[in-house]
Amino acid sequence: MNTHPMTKVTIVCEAFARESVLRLVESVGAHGYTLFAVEGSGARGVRPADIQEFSNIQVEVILQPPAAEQLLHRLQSELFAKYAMVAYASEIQVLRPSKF
Amino acid sequence: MNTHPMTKVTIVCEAFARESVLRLVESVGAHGYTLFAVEGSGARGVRPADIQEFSNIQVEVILQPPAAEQLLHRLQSELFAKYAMVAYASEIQVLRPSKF
Amino acid sequence: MNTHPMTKVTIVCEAFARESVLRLVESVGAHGYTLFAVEGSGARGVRPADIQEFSNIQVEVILQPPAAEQLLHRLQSELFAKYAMVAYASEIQVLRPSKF
Amino acid sequence: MNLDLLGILGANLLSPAVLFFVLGCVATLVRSDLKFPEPLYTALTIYLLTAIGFKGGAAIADAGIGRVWLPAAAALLLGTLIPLWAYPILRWAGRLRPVDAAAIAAHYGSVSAVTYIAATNFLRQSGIAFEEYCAAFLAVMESPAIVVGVLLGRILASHETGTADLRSALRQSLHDALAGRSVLLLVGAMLIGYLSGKRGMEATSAFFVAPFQGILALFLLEMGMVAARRFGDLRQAGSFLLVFATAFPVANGFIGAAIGWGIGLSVGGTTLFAVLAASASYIAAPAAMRLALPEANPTLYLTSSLAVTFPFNLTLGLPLYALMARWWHGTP
Amino acid sequence: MNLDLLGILGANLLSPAVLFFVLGCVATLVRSDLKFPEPLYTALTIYLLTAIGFKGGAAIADAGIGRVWLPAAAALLLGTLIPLWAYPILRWAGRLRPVDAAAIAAHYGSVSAVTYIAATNFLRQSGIAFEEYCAAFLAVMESPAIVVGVLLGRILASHETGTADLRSALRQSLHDALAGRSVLLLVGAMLIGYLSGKRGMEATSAFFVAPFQGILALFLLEMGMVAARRFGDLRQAGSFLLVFATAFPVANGFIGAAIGWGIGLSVGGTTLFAVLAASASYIAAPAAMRLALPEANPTLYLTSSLAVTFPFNLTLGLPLYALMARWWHGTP
Amino acid sequence: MNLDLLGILGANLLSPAVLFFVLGCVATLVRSDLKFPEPLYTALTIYLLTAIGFKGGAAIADAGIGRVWLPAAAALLLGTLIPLWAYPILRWAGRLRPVDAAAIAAHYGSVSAVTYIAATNFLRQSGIAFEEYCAAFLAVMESPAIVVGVLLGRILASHETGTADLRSALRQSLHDALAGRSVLLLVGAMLIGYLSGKRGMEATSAFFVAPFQGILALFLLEMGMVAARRFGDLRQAGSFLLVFATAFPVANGFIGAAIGWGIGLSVGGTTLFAVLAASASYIAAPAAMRLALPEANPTLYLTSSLAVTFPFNLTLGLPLYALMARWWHGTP
Ligand SMILES: Nc1ncnc2c1ncn2[C@@H]1O[C@H](COP(=O)(O)O)[C@@H](O)[C@H]1O
Ligand SMILES: Nc1ncnc2c1ncn2[C@@H]1O[C@H](COP(=O)(O)O)[C@@H](O)[C@H]1O
Ligand SMILES: Nc1ncnc2c1ncn2[C@@H]1O[C@H](COP(=O)(O)O)[C@@H](O)[C@H]1O
Ligand code: NA
Ligand code: NA
Ligand code: NA
Repeated sequence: MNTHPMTKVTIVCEAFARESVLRLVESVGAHGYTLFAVEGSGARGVRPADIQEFSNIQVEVILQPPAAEQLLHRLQSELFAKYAMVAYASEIQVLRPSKF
Repeated sequence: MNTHPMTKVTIVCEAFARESVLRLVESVGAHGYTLFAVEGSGARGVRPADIQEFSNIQVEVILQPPAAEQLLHRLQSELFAKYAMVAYASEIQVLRPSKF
Repeated sequence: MNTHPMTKVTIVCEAFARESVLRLVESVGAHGYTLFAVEGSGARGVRPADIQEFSNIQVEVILQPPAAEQLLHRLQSELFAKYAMVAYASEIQVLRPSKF
Repeated sequence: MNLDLLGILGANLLSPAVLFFVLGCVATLVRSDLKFPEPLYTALTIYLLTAIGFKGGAAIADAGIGRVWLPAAAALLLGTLIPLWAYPILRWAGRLRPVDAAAIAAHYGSVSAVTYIAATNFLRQSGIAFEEYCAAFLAVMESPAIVVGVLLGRILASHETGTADLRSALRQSLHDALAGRSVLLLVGAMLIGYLSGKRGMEATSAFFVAPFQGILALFLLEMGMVAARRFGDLRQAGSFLLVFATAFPVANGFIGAAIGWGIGLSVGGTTLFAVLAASASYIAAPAAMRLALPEANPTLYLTSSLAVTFPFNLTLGLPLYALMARWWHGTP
Repeated sequence: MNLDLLGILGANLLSPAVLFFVLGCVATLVRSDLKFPEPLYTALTIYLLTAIGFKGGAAIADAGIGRVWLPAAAALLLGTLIPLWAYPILRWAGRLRPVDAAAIAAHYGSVSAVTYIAATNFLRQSGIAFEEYCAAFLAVMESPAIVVGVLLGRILASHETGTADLRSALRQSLHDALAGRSVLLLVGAMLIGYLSGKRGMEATSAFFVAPFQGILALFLLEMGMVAARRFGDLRQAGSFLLVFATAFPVANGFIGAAIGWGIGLSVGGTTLFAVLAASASYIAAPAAMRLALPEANPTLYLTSSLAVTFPFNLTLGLPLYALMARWWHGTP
Repeated sequence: MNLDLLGILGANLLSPAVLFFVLGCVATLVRSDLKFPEPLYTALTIYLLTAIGFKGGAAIADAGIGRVWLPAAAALLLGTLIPLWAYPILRWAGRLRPVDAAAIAAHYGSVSAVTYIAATNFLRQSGIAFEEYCAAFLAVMESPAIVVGVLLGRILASHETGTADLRSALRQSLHDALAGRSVLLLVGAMLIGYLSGKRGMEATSAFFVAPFQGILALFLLEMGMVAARRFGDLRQAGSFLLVFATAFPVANGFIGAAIGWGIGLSVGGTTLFAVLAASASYIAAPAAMRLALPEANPTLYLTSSLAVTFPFNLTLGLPLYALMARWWHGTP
C-alpha cells in the first residue's frame, strides 16, 4: 500500500484541561486535531458526562513520530500532575504524509 | 521513546450490554475505561443513536496484554452470543505502565 | 492469542460527506461501520460541533486488509478533493475474522 | 353507535398527536434526514413522565389515597396475570420458543407510558372527563409483568440456569423495575405532586400542564420515526404475531374496561384502565429482556409491541377502548 | 417617513430577538466558552419549523386554499427566477468561477426560514397584521432555486459531467429538497395544522404559539455565534461579494414587495413576501451545494449568506422591507 | 417565631423545587439509570441564566439604575472580602494547605446562581415580594472572589510562580470571569432586558417567566443527582470542612442580611442579598480553580460547596436567611 507511517496520540482527560491540551498540541506543530466528549473511569474516579464542566474529552492528534514523542513528553511533564489524564500513542498509516 | 507497550481493547456494542461489559472489564483487573455513544451498522442491522436504549456504545480499555487477552476471550465466551457486539485489540504505547 | 489481523480504517470528515463516505464503505464490501460526531480542526479551519450540518463525523470501519487498501484509495481519488477529510489505517486484532 | 365510532375515530386520527406520529412514519419511509438527537428524546421522555406523574400525584392528594388503592391493586394484579394468559397462546397457538413466548408475554403485561399519555390527550380532546390519578395505575403496572416474564422465561425456557442464577436475575429485574428511570420518575414525580399539593401545582402548571399536548405531539413525531424503522421487520415477525399484536390488546382492553367499570371508575377512567391493559411496553420491557432473557429474539418482541401494537392503539385502539368503556357503563 | 423608518428600525434593533443575536456575535468575538450543544440547536430548529408550519397550516384552513395557491405559485416562480438573474451578475460583474456563481445564485434564490420567522416576530412587535399562511410561500421557495443552481453549476461549470451524472445529481437534489428535514417538517406541520384545524390549534397553542418569541430569541443567540464565526472570512470573500450580499437582497426585496402587493397581500404579507425574496439560505443550500456542487468554494457562499445577508436582513432589512411594502401599498 | 420558622421551612421543604432535588439525590443513591444528557443540562442552564438576567434587566429599567448601583457596589465589595475572611479560618483553624484554603475561599466568596434562582422561587411561593433587579448583584458577585482566590493561592501558596506567570494566570482568570458563559449570559440577558424594556418582556414572558418554576424544578432533579454523587467524598473532606460548609454560609448570610437591610432593600431583597453572601459557587469557581490553581484538591472544594453547602442552603438555608432578613427589618 502506498501509505506512510504516522503517529496518532490519543489524550483522554477532564474537560477542564481542554485549553491547556490544545495549546500544547498546537505548540508541538500539529496541523489539526479531533475532539469529542466521553465518559470514563480511572484513578480519579468515575466521570459521567452530564455536566460539561465535570466530564471528559478525548483528543486525537495525528503527527510525525518525533512531534508525537515531544507531545507525549510535554503532556507528562506539564499536565499529568494537574489533570485527570491518560495519553498514549499508536502507529497509523496515512496517504498524504505532507498533511501532518 | 521512553514508552511502554500496552494493549487497547475496543468494544462496540448495543447500549443494553453496558453493565455486563463494564462488569467484565472490571473483573479482568482494568483500572479504568473510556466510553461514548456511537451509531453503527453491522450484522444485526443499523443502529441509529436517537433512543438511548436502542443505541450503541464504544468502550475503550487500556490494559496489560495478558489482561487484554483475557478480556477478549471472556467477551467472546460470555457476551458475543447475547449482544450485538464487536471487539478488537490494538497495540499502543504509554508513558506510565504502572497506571494500567 | 487466538486473534486475527484486520485493518481499521478511520475517516474524520465533515458531516456533509456522510452519505458519500458510507456509500463508499459499502461498495468496498465492509460488513459494518461505527460512526460518531466529533469536533475538529485542520487545514480547512476549526469545525465546532454545534450545527449538525457544519460539524464533523468520525467513521471507523473494520475490514480485510485488501478491502481497507481499496477503501483508502477510493477515498483519496473520489472524495479527498471535495470534502474536509482525514483518513488513516491501523492494524487491529479480532477474534472472529469471518465477521469482517 | 357506529357513527359515533367514526366520529371519535376521525377526531383521534385528525389530532395533532396522531398526525405527528404519521409524519414521523412518513419521514422514515421517504428516508428523510430528519433525526431527533438522543438528548432530545431523553429530555422529552423525562418531561412527559414527570408531568404525568406530577399531575397524578396532585390528583391523588385531591381524591384521597382511600379512593386510589383498590383500583391500583386491581391494576397491579391485572399486570401480573396478563403474561400468564399470553404465554400459552404464544407458546402453543404461536409455536414460539418458550423464551420468546415469555419475553413477549412480559411486554403485553407491562404498559406503554406514551400510549397512556396519548390516551389522556385523546380523552381531553374528546371532552371525556377522567380521574387524573390513573397515572398511579400506569406506575404500578410497568414492572410486575416484567418480573413474571423473566420468571417464566428462566424457569420454563433455560435449562442451564441454577437457582443462584435465577435469584440474581430476579434481583436484577426487581432493582431495574423499581430504580429504573421510568418508574423512578413516575413514582417520584407522583410523590412530589402529592406532597407539594395545590400550591406546587399552581407554581409549575405553566410548565407541567399548559405545553403538555404540544410536547407530546412533537414526541410522537419521533416515535413515528422509531416505529416505522421496524416496519421492515414485519415479515420476519410472521403473520401469527401480527394478528396477536392487534387482537390480544383488543381482548385485554375489553377485560380492562370491564374491571375499570367494576371498580367504579368513570367512563374516562375506565378507558384509561382498558388502555393500560391493552398497551404493550416497548422501552422498559425490551431493556429488561435484553438483560434477563438475552436469548430471546428482540425482533419478535420489538416488532410486535413497537411496530404493530403501539401504532394500532394510538390510531384505532384509543377510540375503540373508549367505546368499550361506554358500553360497560351502559352509555353507548 | 424618514422618522418612521428610524422608529421601526429602533424598535427592531431593540427587540429581544435582535439583541440576543448581537449577544451571540459578542460571545464569539470575546472568545467566550459559551456553546450551544448540537442537540439543542437541532431541537430549536425542529420546534421553530414545526411551529411556523403548524400555524401556517391552520391559517390556510382558515383562509381556504383558494386564496393561497396563486401567491404560492408566484413565490415558487420567483424562487426559480432569482438564481437566473443572480448568476450573470456574479459571473460577469463579480468575475466568479461559474461553479461559485451558480452556488451563490442558489443561496439567494432559496430562503432563510429563520429570517422569515424573525420577520413574523418583527411584524407582531410592530403591530402590523399579516397572513399567517405566508409560511406556505416559505415552504415552496426553499427548493426550486437549489435545483436551478445545481443545474446551472453542472451545465455551465463542469465539463467532466455526463448526462447520467447530471441526472443522478438532479435526482439527489430533488430528493433532498423534498425529503430534507426542513421542507419535511415545514410541509408536514402545515398539513397537520390544516387537518387538525381549530381544535388542534387550541390544544397545542400553549406550546406552538405562546413561548415562540422567547424561543426564537434564544435561537438567535446561537445564530449570532454561528454567524460571527464567519466574520473572519469576510476579507477572503472580497468586496464585490460584500456589496452583492447587501445590495442584491434589497433589490430582490423591492421586487418581492411589488409582487406581494400585486397579488393582493396585506402590508404585513407583502413585507413577508419581500423578506422571502431578499433572504438567502444558509443551511439547506450549503448542504445541497456540498453534495451536488462540491467544487464550489464554501467560504464564498457561506460568508455572504450567513455572515452578511443574514445579519443585514435581521437588523436593517426587516424595517426596510416593511417600508417598501407600505410604499407599494401607498401607505408610507 | 419558632413556629413561623417551622412554617416556612415546611413550605420550602415541600416545594416542587426542593422535592425534585431530593428525588435526584434518591436516584443517585439507589443507583438508578436515570441520567440527564449533557446537552439537556446545558440547555437548562442557558435558559435559567438568560431568564433570570432578562427579568433582572427589565427590573433595572423599571427601578432606574440610580437605585441599583449602590447595592451592586456593596455586593461586589462583599464578594471581594469574603475570601479574605475565609482564608485564615481555612488555613489555621482548618489546617488546610494554602492552595486549598485559597481555592475554597474563592468558592465561598463567589455565588451559586442556582441557589439564587431557588431563593427567588422560594420567596415567590412564600408570598414575599423582592426586587427583581437583585439579579444584578448575582452578576457582579460571581467573579471578584475568584480573582481574589487565585491571587491568594498564587501569592501565598506557590513558590515556583514568577510574576509573569502570575500576571498571565490573572489575565486568564479575568477573561474567564468576564467572558465565561455564566457571566456573559447573565449580564448579556440583563442588558437585553434593560434595552428591550416592557415590550420585550411582554413578547417573551410566556417563555422567560411562565414556565420558569417548573423548569427550575426539573433542573434541580439533575442537581440532586450531581450533588449526591459527591456524598461519597464527605468522609474524605473531613469534619472540619463539613462544619465550615454549613456554619460559614450562615455567618455570611447574617452579615449579608445586615448589609441588605442597611442599604435599604425590602425583606425579600435582603433575603436574596443574604443568600448571595451565603451561597458558594460550584461551577464557575471549580472551573477557574482547575485552570488557575490546578494544585488545589478538587475533592475538598467541590464536596464542601456542592455536596454540603448547596443542599444545606436549598433546604434549611433559604428559610433561615428569610428569617434573618425579617429580624434585621424588625418584622420577625
Ligand atoms: N485503563 C484505562 N483505559 C481506558 N481509559 C482510561 C483508563 N484509565 C483512565 N482512563 C480514562 O482517562 C480518564 C482520566 O483517568 P484518571 O486520571 O486515571 O482518572 C478516565 O476518566 C478515563 O476516561
Ligand atoms: N465491520 C465493522 N466495522 C466497524 N464497526 C462495526 C463493524 N461491524 C459491526 N460494527 C459495530 O458493531 C455494532 C454491532 O455489530 P453487529 O453485532 O455486527 O450488529 C454495530 O452496530 C457497529 O457499530
Ligand atoms: N493532524 C490531525 N490530527 C487529528 N485530526 C485531524 C488532523 N487534521 C485534520 N483532522 C481532522 O480532520 C478534519 C478535516 O481536516 P481538514 O480537511 O484538514 O480540515 C478536521 O476538522 C479534524 O477533525
Ligand atoms: Na398491558
Ligand atoms: Na431569497
Ligand atoms: Na457567597
